[in-house]
Formats: sequence, structure tokens, C-alpha cells
Amino acid sequence: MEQQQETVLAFKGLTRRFGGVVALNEFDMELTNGQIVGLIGPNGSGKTTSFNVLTGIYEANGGSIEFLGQDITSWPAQKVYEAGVARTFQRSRLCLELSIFDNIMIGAHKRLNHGFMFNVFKRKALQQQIKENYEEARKLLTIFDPELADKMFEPVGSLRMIDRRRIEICRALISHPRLLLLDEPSAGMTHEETRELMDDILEVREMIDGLSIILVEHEMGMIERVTDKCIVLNFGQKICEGAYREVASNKLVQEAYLGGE
Amino acid sequence: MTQSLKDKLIILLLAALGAAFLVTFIAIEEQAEIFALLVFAGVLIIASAKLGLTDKISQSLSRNERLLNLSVIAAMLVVIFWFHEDHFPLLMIATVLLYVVACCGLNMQFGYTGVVNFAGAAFFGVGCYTAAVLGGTGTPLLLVIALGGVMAAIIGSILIIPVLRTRGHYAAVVTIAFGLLFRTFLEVNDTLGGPQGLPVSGMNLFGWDFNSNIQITENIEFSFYMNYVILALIMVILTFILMRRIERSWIGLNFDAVRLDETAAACYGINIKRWKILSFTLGNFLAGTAGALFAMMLGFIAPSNFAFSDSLILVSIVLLGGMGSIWGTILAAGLVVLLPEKLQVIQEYRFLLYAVVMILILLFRPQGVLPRNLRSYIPGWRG
Amino acid sequence: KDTVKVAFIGPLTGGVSAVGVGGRNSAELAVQLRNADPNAKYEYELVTQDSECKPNVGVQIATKIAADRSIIGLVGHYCSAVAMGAVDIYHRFNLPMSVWGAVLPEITYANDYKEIHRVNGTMINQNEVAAKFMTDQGYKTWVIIHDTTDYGKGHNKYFSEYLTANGGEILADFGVPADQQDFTAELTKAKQLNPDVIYFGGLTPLGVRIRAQMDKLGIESQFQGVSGIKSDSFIDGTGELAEGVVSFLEGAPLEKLPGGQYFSEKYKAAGFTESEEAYGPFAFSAMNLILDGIEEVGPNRKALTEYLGNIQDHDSVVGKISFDDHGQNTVAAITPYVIQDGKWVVWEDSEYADGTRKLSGL
Amino acid sequence: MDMGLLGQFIVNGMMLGMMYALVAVGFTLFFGVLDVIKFSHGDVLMVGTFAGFSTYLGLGAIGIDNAFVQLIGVLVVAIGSMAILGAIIARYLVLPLKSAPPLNTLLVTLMLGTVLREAIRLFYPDGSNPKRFPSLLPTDSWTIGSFNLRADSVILLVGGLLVIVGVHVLINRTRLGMAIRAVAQDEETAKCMGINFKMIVLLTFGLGSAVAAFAGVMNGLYYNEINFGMGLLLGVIGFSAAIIGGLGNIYGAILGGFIFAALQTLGAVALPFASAYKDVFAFAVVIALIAWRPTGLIAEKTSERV
Amino acid sequence: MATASALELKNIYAAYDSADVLEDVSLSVPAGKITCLLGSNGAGKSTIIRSILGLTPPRSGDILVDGESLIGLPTHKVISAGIACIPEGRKVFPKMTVVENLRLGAFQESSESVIRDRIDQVFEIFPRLKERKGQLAGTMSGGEQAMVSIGRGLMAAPKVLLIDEPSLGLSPLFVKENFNIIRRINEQGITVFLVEQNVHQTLAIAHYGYVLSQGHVVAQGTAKELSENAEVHEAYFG
Ligand SMILES: Nc1ncnc2c1ncn2[C@@H]1O[C@H](COP(=O)(O)OP(=O)(O)OP(=O)(O)O)[C@@H](O)[C@H]1O
Ligand SMILES: Nc1ncnc2c1ncn2[C@@H]1O[C@H](COP(=O)(O)OP(=O)(O)OP(=O)(O)O)[C@@H](O)[C@H]1O
Ligand SMILES: [Mg+2]
Ligand SMILES: [Mg+2]
Repeated sequence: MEQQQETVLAFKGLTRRFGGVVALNEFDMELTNGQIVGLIGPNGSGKTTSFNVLTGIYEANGGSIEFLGQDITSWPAQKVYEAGVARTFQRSRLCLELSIFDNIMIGAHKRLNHGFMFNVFKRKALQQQIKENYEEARKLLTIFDPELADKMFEPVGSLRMIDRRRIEICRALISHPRLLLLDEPSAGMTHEETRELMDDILEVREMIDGLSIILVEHEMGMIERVTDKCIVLNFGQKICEGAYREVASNKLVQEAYLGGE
Repeated sequence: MTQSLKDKLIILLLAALGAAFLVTFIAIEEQAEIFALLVFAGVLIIASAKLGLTDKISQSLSRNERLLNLSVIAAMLVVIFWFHEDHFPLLMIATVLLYVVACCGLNMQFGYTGVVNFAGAAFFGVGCYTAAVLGGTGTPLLLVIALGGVMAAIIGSILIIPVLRTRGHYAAVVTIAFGLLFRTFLEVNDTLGGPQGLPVSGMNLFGWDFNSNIQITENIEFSFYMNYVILALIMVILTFILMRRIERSWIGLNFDAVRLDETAAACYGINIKRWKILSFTLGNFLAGTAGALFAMMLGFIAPSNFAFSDSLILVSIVLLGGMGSIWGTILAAGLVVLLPEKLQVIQEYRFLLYAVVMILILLFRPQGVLPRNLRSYIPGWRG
Repeated sequence: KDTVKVAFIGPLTGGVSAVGVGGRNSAELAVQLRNADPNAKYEYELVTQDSECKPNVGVQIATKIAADRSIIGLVGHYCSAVAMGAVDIYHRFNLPMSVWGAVLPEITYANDYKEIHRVNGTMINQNEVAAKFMTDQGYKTWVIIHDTTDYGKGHNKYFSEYLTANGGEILADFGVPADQQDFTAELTKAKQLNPDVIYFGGLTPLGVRIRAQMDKLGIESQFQGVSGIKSDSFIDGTGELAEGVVSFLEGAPLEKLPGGQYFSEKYKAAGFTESEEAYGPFAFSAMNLILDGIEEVGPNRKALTEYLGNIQDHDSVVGKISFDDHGQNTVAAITPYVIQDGKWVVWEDSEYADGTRKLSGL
Repeated sequence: MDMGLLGQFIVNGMMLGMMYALVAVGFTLFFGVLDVIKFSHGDVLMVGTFAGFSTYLGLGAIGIDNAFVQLIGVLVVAIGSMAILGAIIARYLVLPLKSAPPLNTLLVTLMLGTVLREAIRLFYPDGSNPKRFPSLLPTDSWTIGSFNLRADSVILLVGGLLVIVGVHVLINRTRLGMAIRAVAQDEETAKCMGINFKMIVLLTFGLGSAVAAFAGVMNGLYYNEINFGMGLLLGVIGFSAAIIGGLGNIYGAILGGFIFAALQTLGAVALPFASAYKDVFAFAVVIALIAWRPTGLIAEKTSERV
Repeated sequence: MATASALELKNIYAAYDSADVLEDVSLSVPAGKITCLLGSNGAGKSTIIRSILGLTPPRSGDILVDGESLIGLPTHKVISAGIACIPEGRKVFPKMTVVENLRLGAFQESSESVIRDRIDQVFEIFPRLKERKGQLAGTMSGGEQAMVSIGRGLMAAPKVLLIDEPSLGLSPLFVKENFNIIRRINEQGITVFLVEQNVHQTLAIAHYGYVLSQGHVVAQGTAKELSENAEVHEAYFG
């Protein structure tokens, strides 16, 4: 099935500096359709930064980003999202005052009709759209946690960390992205919870075909189980790439990151 | 079934109570009585809160909104017709209503989208001056009102760039500076009457002169302010519908997203600029329309209407009512406009008292008198 | 006796509230005395409202008063800007009223509303006298600073008019907002022009600041004010700098008036804490006029308007009142005052007149 | 324009700028510690001035008429009492509203401003009238051509400068200052570092208000006229100054203050049309400046991290 | 246990607004030892820390440091009683430089020289911080912030150090490193109260442990006992 082989994302010599700090240094990587890539590396090695540059929050100082064949380097965040990239944040960023449903709907932005006339005067059509989206959101959320699905209209602020992460992931997935960026989704969870979360993500991947995922994670168990390939960053440079087993056995990686057994 | 019946009864009862309260409050002049009434109301509210009634009531309210809205309108009409021949009460009521419209504008701006605007009075003023200038020209009145709004929106667009680029206190200063600038400009610039201000010729709708009393029968005569009150009420209703519909739509959601987390919003394709511009412009438009009618009703306007302090009064109404809460705005507008007015008799001391009251309310009700609650897109629908 | 309501409007808060309160007290005094008088037909109740010296507020409360049918007559307005906005309303509601302090001519002359009257004079006569007086002293050059309200502008207009007529020269004029704090910029400019006199057309608060800051910048020119600064608060505000400041006020000085003695005694007796200020007597007479009217024609707006319409040589503490066809009191003598040892002194009685002291620059 | 005159304008401008700067510094402090805007600031300044004024009267009454002693008395009382007032405001109006939306604090303090203003007007012996503030500083002056420089102006300028420098050192060089900034950024963690949160907040507000009082007395000594409304505009301008300079940054406050004064003076002097337009001009430029530098001329180091 | 307890909680009840988060929690932290607190998310671990610090004052119960009760003391007094904490999620001061953050750690220490020494010690432990002395903490990566936070905790040279989920979001290498550091700290005689999810490594260094679930202590004992304890096993070990 050669459709599998289509490249979704390609970094070429991507570079980002903060003052003296080189957060990303000539970073190359490729990601093909339906792949789950683990992006690992010591703290401060540039993982989050690569997300920020990709999603247009930071400008790249050099290099290029290609997504589905078009050059999206220095596109504004909105356009990147429209193109089909959705992400979660290392520090969860939900609108705590808003209901679960609202938060998820923010993710659905590109499929909703935002016309003034439509929203203000075409009430029937709007309510139709609301109900449809509600059903979808509910379906998605049920995969993660049926109980949450019943709290659709409760403020996110009242929820536990793990639930918030789940919602954040739903918010990302509801937009049917081609590429999903997860920044340390398991942070602050027990092994147990981490496992659940991972299963959920895999399940979702089955649902949305051709969904590729980049996963930043320090939880090696998770990386090992779900990723097709791993990329290891250190000081913003790629020091190793390949299946988890190879990577894990690589000397550089062990020194820089895993710490030899 | 019985439950919904109970709800309906509760609502009607409340409406009646409200109307009665308003009538007495506006009617009585005796300071002692006024204080008594206020204290009474306060006690009533606190008591019902203590007894947990308020929650019950608010639930019943939220359950049948339409009835609520209708009965409030009805109550309003009762009050208005009660005072059908007393000029001043009507003037006051109309003022409240127009303030509601203007403050809804502000609410759209920082209640929903978080775009602070401390120049509310200025945009209100643009409306006023538009009306004053067009007054003589025989432009159809409804058009004048609309134009008042449009002008406000246009003048507002001068500020768009700084407003878009700044956040929080910096944005606040942009508008504060504009407010002061606007007023000083009017004062030093004679073409618009200078500090003296301008007379505004009254409204005239399809040959119906708004400034002459309405003769029903030779012994029943309605005050000419009736015209304005009714029109103002209509404006309030329209504004209310607009606000509600916006809040309960994707636009409302986008507004909230922009207010709460711009970065995340941007990452999910929300066009920050677009929504900020929309809410800022729409808000100013509302303020402008309110101003236009206000000017025609008052018949005379001067720059000192549009001082910084007046902008703050508008802001305080929004905060007092509760950010983004329309009902709150309505209640607060009533309070803020009527209270100092009713306290006229204590002369010099009324500002002092007014300020103290405000402080107390804000201390003990930081979220405003009627905080906004979660968005329910379709009334009564919870999935 | 049945009760009749009459009203007073003045600036009870804000920068000129001193004058406003003085006026209110005087009006109140009139009502008190009348109620004390056994052979008065009615019991009078005074409704007072605060205009804050802001046109918009003024209009609001003017409406409130005018719309209240139980109020028969009004004594109103020290701030010309407010009066200008309000007269239309009195006319619309046919409320007979008399101005007690505002001096802008237009208030009476720009309309022919029969409800509007004024017991005090306008700024026209005031500036006419002022211009002549100052040129007679031998001053040649002026710099004018005026606030940008109609009041200030009016003074500027009429003074310039008469001054040029009397051969005085105006080197520059500055319009300043009525709430400005710092005048050093304007005054520095003025200083460079080095005029004989600095004429200030505006009210006390600004006057005080300008006088004080003149001194800061070492400006020696004579300071000439208008009726708007003839208040004790000006002297309190400027202290020793007040010495030698001149101002002009319509109406003969209180102590020279027939009823002046009587008024000030009564005022003291009534135990008001605040001074009656320059326009107290006018408010007093205006209120008395209204009350006389009601006594005569009864509590009825139309009738009262009629009555006021043909007032001629009506006795009052500010002298005989006669209204012209615009309701303007025609007999309004103008008296020059100078501040001497922290008191407003009528020019003729001052040591400046007999030459023992000199105005600056002479 | 001849040099003397230019000099004159510059001195006036600096005087004005110094006062604005002092007020702005206050705003910066409050913002720094709790990021709240305390809008009663201008009126606190006014009250401080009146406190000083009353002290002067009091000293006069008990027969102390040595200008220097009086000056010290006035300063001490004004500054001391306002420091206390500031602390009280923080304790009873600002701290209780910590959890409420920031605009509330703004509004409450604004209302407080009204209360103070009205209170002075109503309850201070005939407070609605302008008062003559004594000139307690040596008034001898040097005049070169049309330029006249007065000793008191110079003293005031220097005094103001010293105060600002003092505050700056306090904030950036002392433990107190560090604590203040820590509290500003993360209250709970600051507590965990062993910082007495309440104390710090009260101190800061006391400090800011004290500076305001100083500015007020300065204002009185310079204009020799004080009135209950003097704080209002000063407050707003000080705030704008703090903003154009860049909040949470003393240099910014100073810069802003002087820029604003410069604009006003310039407006009054250089504008071809009526000097009345100077404020219009000044505020227009302020808006332009903010549009150009959305986080102030001396932008605070950004640390937004995603 | 034999050793006197440096910190002791007696029948603590704590709640945020309504629902009780902690119910009748009693535990004691022996002096000079590492005591760990395990438990799933939302179990109430952080809440315990918060109530010790007086940030979420317990509704009832008693908290003792060397026999002195902390109940009712404001947080800064608790700190002067010799307690320091490395809060959950780092909580560095974002707009301050690394050094300023460290200095704040020793806020109650007035002697400049002492502070200098301690800063140097911290730099020895985290060379990366020395490189980044001047960087605003807010702009540092998650891990770097962790270093700052830990360093800051050490600056106080406390009797008892409370650590809340230090390895959250750290690379495996650094997690290991971290546990070593904690052990080193403890070897310097500082009593450590460690909240963790990472059961293996935690129990590896801890002397004594408690397991919290739904606000109740469900198991306690020496590290050894716990790692053998059956239910703890299935609950937390893969
Ligand atoms: N906004 C910023 N300003 C300055 N420096 C920054 C900024 N954002 C990141 N950096 C620096 O860039 C480097 C990479 O940061 P990044 O957040 O990508 O690390 P990371 O791989 O996500 O580490 P962690 O796993 O701890 O989150 C770090 O040294 C950090 O200090
Ligand atoms: N500020 C708060 N307001 C209300 N409830 C809270 C608050 N903080 C925590 N809770 C609730 O208290 C319970 C315990 O929270 P706590 O943070 O102590 O758990 P934890 O064991 O530290 O979890 P984690 O491992 O995620 O840190 C949770 O159910 C949480 O939802
Ligand atoms: Mg990261
Ligand atoms: Mg925790």
C-alpha cells in the first residue's frame, strides 16, 4: 500500500535560536502517512520548540518545513491548523471557565460556519450544526472516558489533570488532523493511567486513517509500545533515529538521555 | 408538570414584584422612604440567598427563558405606562434603557472578547454629536440612530491598530487616552459647540413629533418622553436578542477563546484579529446608537457628558452586573443611574454615598450581582 | 396656609461650589424670612438642585425641576454654560425663572422666551467699564487668558471689543480648558511678550492657579480678573499674591445698597457657615422677586410669568429691578474692586484710588 | 526662539515631568507587586497634600514659623500618613479582591478615589475652595534674560530625583525589592520561599502612596495652590506615563513621565494653533507610541512560553 | 520507629471548597530519613504538602515539627520553622533570572556569604544552571526549570524538605540523576518528604513510605515492606 509511504511532514535544516541558546540546530526529519514518531531527548533539547516552530508560534531562524507537499515555514498558527496540524501543550492550555463541549468545539473550528449572518440569523441551521458536532464530540470523548462524556456541559476547571489532558487531546482530534502533536501527554500520570491514555490514542488512530502522530514523551514504556520510529534530540541536534530498540541501544543516546543501565 | 407550572408562577411573581418595586422606587421622593425601600430590598435578597431560594429561583428562570423575557418586558411596560404623564421618571427610565444598550456594547467588548474599552462615553458621545449635527437636516430619525452607531464604529476603527497590538493595561491606556483626547478635542474645537455643547433637535418619526406630548383623550395626556422610552425599550430588546444570539453561537465561543487564551486559540485556527475587530466595532456601534437617541431625548449635549468619569460609569455598570452577563448589565444600569438620581436630595453627599455603595457591592460580590453562567447554546438543551 | 414649591439651581459641587452654596443659602434665607412673615399667603418649600457647573447635568436637573408641575418658580444658574443649555427647557415647560449669577448676555438676549429673566447684569456692561477703567489707569498692552467655556469666550469677546475701542493693545490671547492645572507654558509665552496687564476671563479656580504661577515665573504684570473671581475663595487661594488684583462686579457694593445692611445682618443671623459670596444678594433678591410674584398672583406659572414680565422699579437689596423686554434687569451698575490687605475693596475707597498704593506697572 | 525662553520651557517641562514620573512610579510599584492598577493613586496624592497643608497650618498655630521646620513637618506628616493610608487601602480593598477579576480592583480603587475626593471637599474646612499652599523653600531666583530659575524649582527637581533613585535602588538592589517582585509573579511560591506576603503587599502600597504624597507636596510647593480635584488628572496622566514607559519598570515610569510633560509643553509652545490643543496632541502621541511599542517603550522582558 | 519524627501529621482533615480531599490522614516523617508518599493522581498528595505549608489549612488535626505545632501559622512562619518545599510543577519565578530564583530560595538567610556558598553548591550539582545564570527562568525548558526549582529548594538548607513529584516530565537520565541528588541531599542530613508516582525508583531510595488513595492512607511501612505489599504491587507496579 504505497499511500502509506506518502511523506506527511519534512523538516529540512530547521534552526531556532533564543539569544545565545540554539534550541533547534539544523534539525532534519521526515514523517510518513500514518506513522507514530517518538521525539525524545534530554530536557531542553528542543522538543517543544520544534512543535512551536512547526505550529507557527515561533519563527524559524533557518531551514524549512514541508507539510503535505507545501512549504509551511513561517505560516501563521491559524493557517498551519487549517492545513491539518493539531497539537496539545506541555502545560495544558484549556479554557477553564468554559464547558468541556466548548473546549472541544474550539478544536472543531475549521469545520464550523463562523459567518455572522449564519450565526445570528440562521438559528435553525446553527442549532442543527451544534447538535451534529455535539454527537461527534461525545463519540470521541466516550472513547477516552464515558463518564466524562456525560459531563459535557460542566466547566473544565473542575476536572482532574488526567481528564484535562484527555479533553485536550479530543480538542486536537476533533479537527480530523493529518498530523497530531502530543507534548508529554503522560506527564503527571501513573503507569496505569498512562497505559489507558496510550490505548485510547491507538484506538483513535485506527478510527482516523492516515493520522500521523509525533509524540514527545519521557515515559520510555509508552514510547516503546506505540512508536514506529524514534528521533532523539540533544542540544537541538538529531543524534539518532530509528526503531526504539536500535535507538535505545545507541551509545550516544544512552549517555545523553537514557543513562546506561 | 407541576414543576414547570411552579416555575411559571415564580417568574410571573418575580416580574410583578420587580415592577412594583421599580414603580415605588422611582415614585417616592422622601429620602427616608427611599432608604427604607433599599434596605428592605437588600434584606429580602440576602434572606432569600440564605434560604437557598435564589438557586431554586435561578433554576426555574433558566428553565423557561422565553416566559421570563416576555414577563420582564411586560413588567417594563407596566412601569412605563404607570408614569405615562410624569416627564422626569420617564426620562430616567429611558436613560437607564439607553445605558443598558451602551453597556451591552462594552460587554461585547470586554465581557466576551476581553478587549478593554475605557472610552465608552466617547463612543456614546460620537453618537450624540452625530445626532446633534444631523438633527437639523431632517434625516429620518431611525437613520440618524443607525448613523450614530456607524460613526462610532468608524471613529473606533482609528483605534483598531493599537487595540489589536496591545493587551490588558496597555490596551486600557489606549482607550483612556482616546477618551480624554475626545473630550478635550470637543472642548477646544468650536465647530461642534466647544465646551458649551450643542442643542439637539428632537426626533421626528414619519411626521410623528417625539417632542410634543401625546394627547390620548383631552384629559389623558402622555408625556412626550413616552416616545423615547418606548423606542429605547425596543432598542434594548433588539440589543438583548443580538447579544444572546451571538453568545450562543460559534462567534460567542470564538470571543471567549480569544479572551481566555490567545495562543491556544491561534493554534486552533481562530483568527484573533477578526474577532477582536468584530466585537470592538459592534460594541462601539451599540454605544453609538444609544448615544444618538440619548442626545435627541435630552435635547442638549456638551463635552462634559463624555468625560473619563462617565466612561468609568459605563465600565462600572458592566463589572457590577458581572462580566458578560446581560441581565446583570440591565440590573446594574438601573442601580447606577437611578441611585445617585434618587439621592439628589442629599445634595453634595450623594457622590460620596454612591461611591461607598459601589465599593461595598464589589467587595462582597466580586463576580458582579448576576454573574454570567456557562454557555447553553440551545435553551434547555443539554445533549 | 397651603404649601408652594419654589426651586433653586446652582453649582453646589465642583470648583465654583463656594459661590453656588453662597447663592443657595441666600435663596434659602429669602424663603425662611418669607415663611417667618405672618402675613404671607403661602407656606414656601425650597427645592434645590446641583448643576455641578456642567451643562449636561444642568439640563438633566433643569428638566427635573421644570417637569415637576408643583414647582412654580425658579432661581437658577451661576454658570453661563449651564444656563445656556437650560433656558430652552424652561421655555418648553413654561417655568418662570430668574438667573441669579450667570452673566453671559445670550442667556437673555439670544432668545425671546418670556419665562427667562435675570436680576444681575451681563458681562457686556462689565467689560465695557473694565476696559475703560484699565485704559484710564494708563495701561497699554494686554495678554488675555480665558477659559474655553462660553463664559470665558464671552468675556474675551466683549473685553477685546471694548479694549481696542479704548485704544488698548492685545498682544496675545490663550484659550485654556476650564480644568487645566499647569499654565507655565502659556505664561512663559506671555512673559516673553511682557504685557502691562494679564486679563483673565474665567472663574476662581483657574484664576488662582494663573495668579500663583505668574509669580513663579516672575511675571510682574498687573492681574485683572472678571466677576467670576470676585469671591473670598480667590483671596484664600492666592494669599499675599492677591494684593492689587482688580475685578469688576455688576451691582453696587452690598454695604452701599439700601438693603445691603439688612441682608448681611439677616444672613449672619441665619447662621450659615459659608460666606454668601459675590452673588448671594442677587440670589436673595431673585428669590424674593419670585415670592412677591406668587404672593400677588398666586401659585400659577403662567400668571407668575406675566407678573415678572412687567416688573419695573421693584425694590430689592441689589437696588431697583426693572426688566427690559428680554427679561434683563437694566439697572446694573458696575463696581470696580481691588484686593487690599486680603479683602475685596471698592476701588474708590481703596488706597489704590488715593494713590497711597499703586497697581503693578504704574 | 531665544535660548533663555527655551531654557524656561525646559525647566517647566522637567518640573512637570518629575511630578508625573513620581506618580507613575507609584503605579509601577503596585502593578509590580500585585499586578493591579490602583486608580485612587492621584487622590491619595491629593489627600497627602492636604495632610501636609494642615500640618503647616497646625505648626503655624502653635507658633512654629521656621520655614525649614515647617517643611520637614509637612513632608513627614504627608508621607507618613499616606504610607499608612496606602497600607490600609491594600489591606481592606485590594487584598480582599485578589481572586476577583483585575478590573474590579481598578474600579474599587477608582470609587475610593471618588470617596477621598468628596470627603476632602465636604469635610475639610471649606474644602471645595482652592487653598494657598505656602512656599516653604527659598524663593530667590536667578534671571538671565528671559530665563528665570528659582531656587525652589531646583530643590524640588533634585528632591524628586533622589526619591526616584531611592525607590529604584530599593526595588532592584534589596531583598525587599526581590521579595516584591517575587510576590508579583507567583504569590503562593513566594510564600513558600518564606516571604511574608501580606507584609510585602502592605509595604509596597505604603511605599507607593508615600511617593505620591511626596509628589503632592512637591506639587503644592511648586504651584502654591492645591484643590480637592488636583489628583484626578495627575492620576490618569501618571498611569498613562507608567504605561508608555512600560509597566513594572521604574525607568519606564520616569521616561513616560518626562515624555508626557515634554509633549504637553511642546504642544503648548510649538503647535501653530491654540495652545488648548496641547492635551489633544499629547494624548494622540501617547496612542501612537503605544501602537508602535505595544508593551511600552522599555518593554518588559517577555517570558511567554508555550 | 526508633528515630524521632521531624515532621508529624495527626488526623488531618482537609478540603478545598466542599468535598473532603484528606480524611483522617496521620503520618510521621522520621528525622534524617527519606519518607515517600505514593498515590495515584488526585489522591491528595499535593494537598498534604499544601496543608503542611499552611496553603490549604487543614480543617482539623495537628501538624508538628520537632513537637511544635504548625497549625494556624502563616506560610512564612512554617518556612522559618525549618521547612522548605520543591512544589509540584516547579513554580519557578518566570520573570526572574536563575540566580534571583536561587537567592529567593534562601530568602530568610540574611548572610550574603552563606548565600554565595550555597549558590556555588547548587551550581556544582547543576552545571547547566551555571551556564544559564542570567536566563529568565520562564524561558527555560521544563527540565531546566526543574533544576532551578530543586536548586532553589536546597538554598534554604532546611531541616525538612518537601518534594512534590520532582521527576514529572524529566528525561529518564535526569530522573535517575534526580533520585541520586535526593539521596545526596538526604545524606547531608536533611530530612526528605518525597511525593512521587515513579514507584520503583522512589522505593529504591526511600527508607519509609506511605501509600495514599482517595485521601486515605491505605498502606505504610518501610520501603522494603511496601515493595512486597501485595495491593500496592498490583496498584502501582506494571
Ligand atoms: N521563549 C524562549 N525564550 C528563550 N529560550 C527558550 C524559549 N523557549 C525555549 N527556550 C530554550 O530552548 C531550549 C529548548 O527548549 P524546549 O522547551 O524545546 O526543551 P524540551 O525539549 O521541550 O525540554 P523539556 O522536555 O524539558 O520540555 C531550552 O534550553 C530553553 O531554555
Ligand atoms: N484548588 C483546588 N480546588 C478544588 N479541588 C482541588 C484543588 N486542587 C486539587 N483539588 C482536588 O483535590 C484532590 C486531590 O488533589 P491533589 O492535587 O492533592 O492530588 P495529587 O495526589 O497531588 O494528584 P497529582 O498526582 O495529580 O498531583 C483532587 O481530586 C483534585 O481534583
Ligand atoms: Mg518540552
Ligand atoms: Mg500533586
